[in-house]
Amino acid sequence: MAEVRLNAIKKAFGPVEVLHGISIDIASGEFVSLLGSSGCGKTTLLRIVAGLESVTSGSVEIGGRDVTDLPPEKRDIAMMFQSYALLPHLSVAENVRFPLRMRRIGTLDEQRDKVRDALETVQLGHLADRRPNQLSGGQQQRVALARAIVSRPQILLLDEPLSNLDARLREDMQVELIEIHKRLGLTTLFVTHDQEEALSLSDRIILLNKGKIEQEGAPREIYAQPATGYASSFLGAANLVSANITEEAGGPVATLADGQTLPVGEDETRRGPAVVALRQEDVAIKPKGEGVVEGKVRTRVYLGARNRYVIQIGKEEIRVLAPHDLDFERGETVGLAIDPARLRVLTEGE
Amino acid sequence: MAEVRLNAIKKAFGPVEVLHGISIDIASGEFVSLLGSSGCGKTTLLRIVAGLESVTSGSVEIGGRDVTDLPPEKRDIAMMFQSYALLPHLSVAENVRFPLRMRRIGTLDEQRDKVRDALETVQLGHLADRRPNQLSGGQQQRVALARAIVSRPQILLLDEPLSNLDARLREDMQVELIEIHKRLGLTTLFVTHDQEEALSLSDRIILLNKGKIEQEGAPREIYAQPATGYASSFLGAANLVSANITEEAGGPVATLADGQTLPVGEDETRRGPAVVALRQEDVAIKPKGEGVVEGKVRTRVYLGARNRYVIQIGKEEIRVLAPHDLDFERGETVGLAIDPARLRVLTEGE
Amino acid sequence: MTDRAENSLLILPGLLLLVLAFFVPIAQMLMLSVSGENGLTLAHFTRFLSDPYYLNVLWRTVRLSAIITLICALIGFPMAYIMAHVSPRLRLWLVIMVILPLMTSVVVRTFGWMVLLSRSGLVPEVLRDLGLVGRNFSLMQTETAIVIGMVQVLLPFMTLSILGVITRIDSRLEEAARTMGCSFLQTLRTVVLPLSVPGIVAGSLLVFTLSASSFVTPNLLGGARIQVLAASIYRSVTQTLDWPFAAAQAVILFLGIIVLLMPYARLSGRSNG
Amino acid sequence: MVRAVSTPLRIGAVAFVVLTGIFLLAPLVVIVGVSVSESQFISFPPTGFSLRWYEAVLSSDAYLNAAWISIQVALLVTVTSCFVGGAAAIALHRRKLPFSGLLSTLFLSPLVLPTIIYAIGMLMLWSAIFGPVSVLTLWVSHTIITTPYVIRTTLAVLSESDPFLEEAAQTMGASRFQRLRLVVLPQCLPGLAAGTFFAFNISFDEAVLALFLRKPGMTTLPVQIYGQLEFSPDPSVAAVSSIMIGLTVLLIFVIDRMLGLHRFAST
Amino acid sequence: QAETITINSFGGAYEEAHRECILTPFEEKTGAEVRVVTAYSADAFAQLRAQKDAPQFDVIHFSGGQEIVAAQEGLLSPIDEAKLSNAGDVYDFARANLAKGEGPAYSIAAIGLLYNNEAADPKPTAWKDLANEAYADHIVLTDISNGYGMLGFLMINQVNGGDLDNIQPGLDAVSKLLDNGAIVVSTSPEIQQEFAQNDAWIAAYASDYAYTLRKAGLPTAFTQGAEGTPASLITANLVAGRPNQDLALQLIDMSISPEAQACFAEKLRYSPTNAKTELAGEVAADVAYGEEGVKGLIRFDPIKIEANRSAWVDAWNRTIAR
Ligand SMILES: Nc1ncnc2c1ncn2[C@@H]1O[C@H](COP(=O)(O)OP(=O)(O)OP(=O)(O)O)[C@@H](O)[C@H]1O
Ligand SMILES: Nc1ncnc2c1ncn2[C@@H]1O[C@H](COP(=O)(O)OP(=O)(O)OP(=O)(O)O)[C@@H](O)[C@H]1O
Ligand SMILES: [Mg+2]
Ligand SMILES: [Mg+2]
Repeated sequence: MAEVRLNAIKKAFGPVEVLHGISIDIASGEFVSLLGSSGCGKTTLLRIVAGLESVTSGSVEIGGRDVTDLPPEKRDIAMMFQSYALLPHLSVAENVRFPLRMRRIGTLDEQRDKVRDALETVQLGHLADRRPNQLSGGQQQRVALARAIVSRPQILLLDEPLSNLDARLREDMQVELIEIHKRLGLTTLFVTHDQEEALSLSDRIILLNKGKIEQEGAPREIYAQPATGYASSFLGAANLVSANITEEAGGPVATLADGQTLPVGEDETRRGPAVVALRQEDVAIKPKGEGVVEGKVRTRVYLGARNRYVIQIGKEEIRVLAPHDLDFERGETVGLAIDPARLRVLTEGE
Repeated sequence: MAEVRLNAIKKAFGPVEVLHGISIDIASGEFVSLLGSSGCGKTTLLRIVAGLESVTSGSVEIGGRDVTDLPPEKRDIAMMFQSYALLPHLSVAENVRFPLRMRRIGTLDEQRDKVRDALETVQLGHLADRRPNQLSGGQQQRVALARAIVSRPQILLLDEPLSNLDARLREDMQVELIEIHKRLGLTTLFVTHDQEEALSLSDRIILLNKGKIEQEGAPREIYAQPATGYASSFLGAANLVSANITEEAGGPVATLADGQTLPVGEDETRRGPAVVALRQEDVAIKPKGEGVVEGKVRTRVYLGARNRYVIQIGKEEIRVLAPHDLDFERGETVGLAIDPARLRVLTEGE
Repeated sequence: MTDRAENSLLILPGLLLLVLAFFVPIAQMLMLSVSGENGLTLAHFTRFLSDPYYLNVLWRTVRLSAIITLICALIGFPMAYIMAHVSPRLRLWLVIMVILPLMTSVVVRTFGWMVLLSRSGLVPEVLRDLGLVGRNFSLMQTETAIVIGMVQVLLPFMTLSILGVITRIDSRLEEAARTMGCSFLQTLRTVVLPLSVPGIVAGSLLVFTLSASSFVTPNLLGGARIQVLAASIYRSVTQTLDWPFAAAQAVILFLGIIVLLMPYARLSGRSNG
Repeated sequence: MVRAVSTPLRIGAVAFVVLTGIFLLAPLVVIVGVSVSESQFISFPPTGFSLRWYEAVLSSDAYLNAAWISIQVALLVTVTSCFVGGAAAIALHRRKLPFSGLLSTLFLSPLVLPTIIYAIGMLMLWSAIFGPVSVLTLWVSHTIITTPYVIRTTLAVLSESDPFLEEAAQTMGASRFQRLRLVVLPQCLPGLAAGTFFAFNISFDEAVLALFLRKPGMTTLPVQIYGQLEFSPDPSVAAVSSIMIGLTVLLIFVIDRMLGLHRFAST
Repeated sequence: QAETITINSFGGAYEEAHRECILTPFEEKTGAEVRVVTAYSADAFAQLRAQKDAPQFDVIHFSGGQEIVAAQEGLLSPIDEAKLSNAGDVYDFARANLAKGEGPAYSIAAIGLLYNNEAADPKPTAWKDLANEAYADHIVLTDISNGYGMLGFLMINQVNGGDLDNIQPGLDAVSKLLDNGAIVVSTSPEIQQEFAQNDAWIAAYASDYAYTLRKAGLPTAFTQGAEGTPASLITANLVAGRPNQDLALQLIDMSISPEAQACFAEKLRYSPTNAKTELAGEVAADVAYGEEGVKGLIRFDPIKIEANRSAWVDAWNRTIAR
């Protein structure tokens, strides 16, 4: 397949600079997720790879060749648009067949088979003859997905392909995507706002923040070691608590605003005022007296498999995800156990 | 505010019947989520409440009054469309002001304030003067959300309002929604495909399946006691395993296809071939030898806070969500602990 | 091929045709407007521009064109909206109804109007029977007659231009407006109308230019006593054989209309972009 | 939508359509009425009933030849202006060319000048360069005056199209030509259809250019009618017009039956 | 292949008569083919002028005095009288300027008063009668952009005391007629329309048209005004720069032959210009026939008309403008 290399890409819409110099190397056959908050430039980046958007500066290489000025149809890509862009005058099947027709892939019969397969993959075989405007939102999204994967391009660009699907379907589609990816080794660039999806599917995650790369790395790496406040609050939805790090007898200790202290990992070298990132699922709620700090339950939100507690410590609130079999009441004082190794200290202001 | 009552609503698009007689009562101020797989009729139902779609049969009442024939603008509703439906010729601020202008709410200055507030709520204050086509997908979605909540209608209809937002923003928006709902007591009908969202926000959940109500009830109720295979596989993404229920010494027991048995809750009365629903998060993975049944790890998917294991028992595969601190390798044989109380037996074919 | 090349290629046939088969012959004709017995002269222009009679003709032309355009828009917009929202079969019949006037030769059609509007015609007779007008009332040879006759022919240009655009408007936008408290009419005004602007502009440009440059209908319905510029040009060419003056009038008409229409062409441009 | 339009408005709309219909069709009724009149001259209400004028028209070589020529020219013109105008409109719509604003106004200019000026200019130039006029002269000049219609109506429709569609097709490997044919063209259709109809009609009904740019044996129907009216106005001109009205309706009806035009009209 | 010759004719019944009286006999006689373009004088003149580099007409017919301008501009060829066998029989005034390029007149439209002989009471006999209040809003005036209209107006001018150097009396008279409810039309079909539909009683127009209306079943009659009858000459002109002028001359000669003119008069009630033309009594009554009849015709100086046309049209327009 083909590797993709972006060199110092900048992009401005009129006076608004949206991408501030982005460089990415994607190996051939790699599955890369683009993660980042709404409006950070993910779609724009994808469109630049596709050749739909010109760059203000920088260059794009595909398969070792500079394609910055190559039009999209000459790049062997398929892109799924965030707004689907289904052709309204064509039926579902014709929409899906479109890339095959354009790229002259296979005979008519083969094309029909491929279209049928792709529609089966997204579980829409029965709606092949409908027009796009006769479909529900999720159905339209799946047609767009089928259209993107049907032609098996070297490079697959997916812009939030599963956002309108329910969990079950979503999981099915994820499995299909991974399978297709594995079987064909497509280089895939995947935009999602769902961190679990990004973590489970990707070889590598690139975290964008306001048009810059905030952090990149393998899922485990980026999840375990978020480099900045943005990264940690984005992955695993961490709580950010201000604290003062001091050296105590047993090692470094973080003193919270209300005076409570909690031990910090041995190898933490930073001292002084800092921000401590505590991931929601890394804090365990214990009965009062156990744990390293104490807090008061402010609200409990039922999430089915787990509960989310909002716990007040001094003036700050932190959110904690706890298994559903633990049951603490509103107003109760509880202890919080925190594994020092999972707590991350970030210099303030990061 | 106002209660909403749907009486035996049927709806067909030409020959395709989409809703097969739906009756729902929504109390004034209630927050009801509509859940269901893609294409099951959620949007259609919302549109019928809004008055955008005529019914084939049945009637709609709002606040005790039959409104089946009342046009949308005479119903005090606000609806957020799945496709946003932002007016392309108006700026973001004008889009949000639109319902205020139309319903003549407040003076111009008050309207401006409300628009600013609503845009702040969705964190888009800085983009007030842009046109919709200059926004990213998630930004557009938030504008649509702001436009829906700005006029504080009696009835709020939201069609997957948060699907294009990242987890962090999504949580923020959920908090805002709940606050607005609580403060103003708006009757809210909320379509989502995210079960955690539904469970955490709603007073009641209505589960649709192919145009019929599959089950309805409070979040805990519906989560804890899914009535059918569809319901249990939808909420908490349960595994459905065929088994044979027999009466043994210690109480009823389910015999799986490969001969392993696992105890079933005491009060289970069904006997014979059945389907057992096992929720992914209700199965605990233990080292080999512990637990009630054994299986082999086929794949492990990294999800950050937790891992998803696919475990093979005989010929069937089940998926299990386990905390990230447990670590089992592919191919390893593990034991599975299942609380009989959390296991549900469904008659086959349900 | 680049985008630029593609677009150039697309526009090239049209542009070539326009330049070679329109601007060149026209230029040759319009050059006459500055030709005098001894070289270049602006005499023909001063003759026109310093004469209240001709200025009045010009003003009437512009005024009538504007009125005709406005009326066409007032009828055409609702008509197009209705057409876009009825069943396809009914729409077909409505389209036929709107375009039929175009299918009759302009002279013959105008005779139809003359029959209806003249002193003993149907319309004045009815009005007379109703006691609304006097014995000698006739609609013929009035500006009203011109407006009536022109609106009938030009309506399809407006209606079909708008129809094309209205059928493209995403119906969910209208629905969204309704859920936000817009009544049907408000939706028309605040959503459909602004979004139809490109169609209205297109239609208006056609209607305005056509009414400003047509002479048969104004001549027959308005009569010799109500002159419009196009008829005056026609007369200069064929009757008084004063081609330079005809050319000067044409230049004035051309420039006047282009200047008037420039902002509108821009308007459609902006919503195109 | 539920009662999208209230009953009084509906009634209003029906009344509006009916009144507009009366307004549009009244003169045509007069014409049809005149055409079956027995009398020698054009008068209304018709005196007596006879089909002699239809007979006269249908057995007159002059009318039939003229009609045939008009149809040929109009078809040629329609096809050319449809291609030329449609292509130009697409290019103008994309706004990637320098001066596209100015250009789109300039493309209107053939409508602005009274055709007689153009007719004379064209005749002068043509005789100076090519000598005698021919069908080609009429073809070219009719194309000039009909192309603006196609451009305008197509531009208007394109302005409402989804800009992502062409891009999507591009990522699917559609070449420039395929994009034009498979994505842009279907989007243009309603506008192009209207423009094409206008083009046919304008060419078919155009009298001034046809009057000046003609030679023996090349008389179009409008010129023929014009001539008939000027020297011996009789109801035959009304009969011709009535035949044209009837043929239009019939043609649309037949095409609709065969191709389902009404479905087409809904795109 | 037969030689061809291209001419213009005026369409409708005129063209039919033209073909029957002149063209068909001509074709039979010479074996040439005549190709006709239907074009009125004004249009034909414009075409001739624009096509000056490659004229398509061999013979061009004018009824509104265009031959004077055309001859001045060199668009027409001078005619050698010797080459026209019938020239000698044609009244002098109809062949005065052959050498300048103006072709011979082959028929004359007499301008007089057309009236509805059922409604008009009393029947008009003189131009002065137009001022009769009894006709008031039943009078149709013809715009002077129309050739017949111009002659009619000049006649009104003359009976009101004006002449070609002073048309003000005419304008004043017209203005008064208009105030009384007269209407102005500019084409012949409109006159028919007015008579057929709109209760028009009197119009100043040509004799041939009265005949056309009568044939169409309208109760119209024609009278030559007592003060005189302006004549509109219909000329057949030889176009310059065409190859087969000899053939063209033969056609022109044919046009001024007595047979052709008799035929024309018979069919359309045009007055002949050939002194040898023989007409039946009934036809003769409708036209200006014979030396005597022709003497009653008034011929306004065409040179002067051409010189002033522009200014007069301007003045006229201002007078009638509402
Ligand atoms: N115009 C139409 N003609 C035929 N079927 C239609 C039409 N519109 C919608 N449907 C069908 O109706 C069903 C319900 O559609 P609806 O939009 O209500 O689904 P939904 O529950 O909102 O799905 P999603 O979660 O994918 O948005 C779908 O199966 C869809 O295919
Ligand atoms: N035409 C434009 N003019 C100005 N700014 C624009 C334009 N198009 C996009 N932007 C801005 O560029 C930024 C990046 O947009 P982009 O669509 O790439 O975001 P995204 O990361 O895909 O967001 P989302 O997750 O919400 O889809 C956004 O802040 C958006 O407001
Ligand atoms: Mg995006
Ligand atoms: Mg939906």
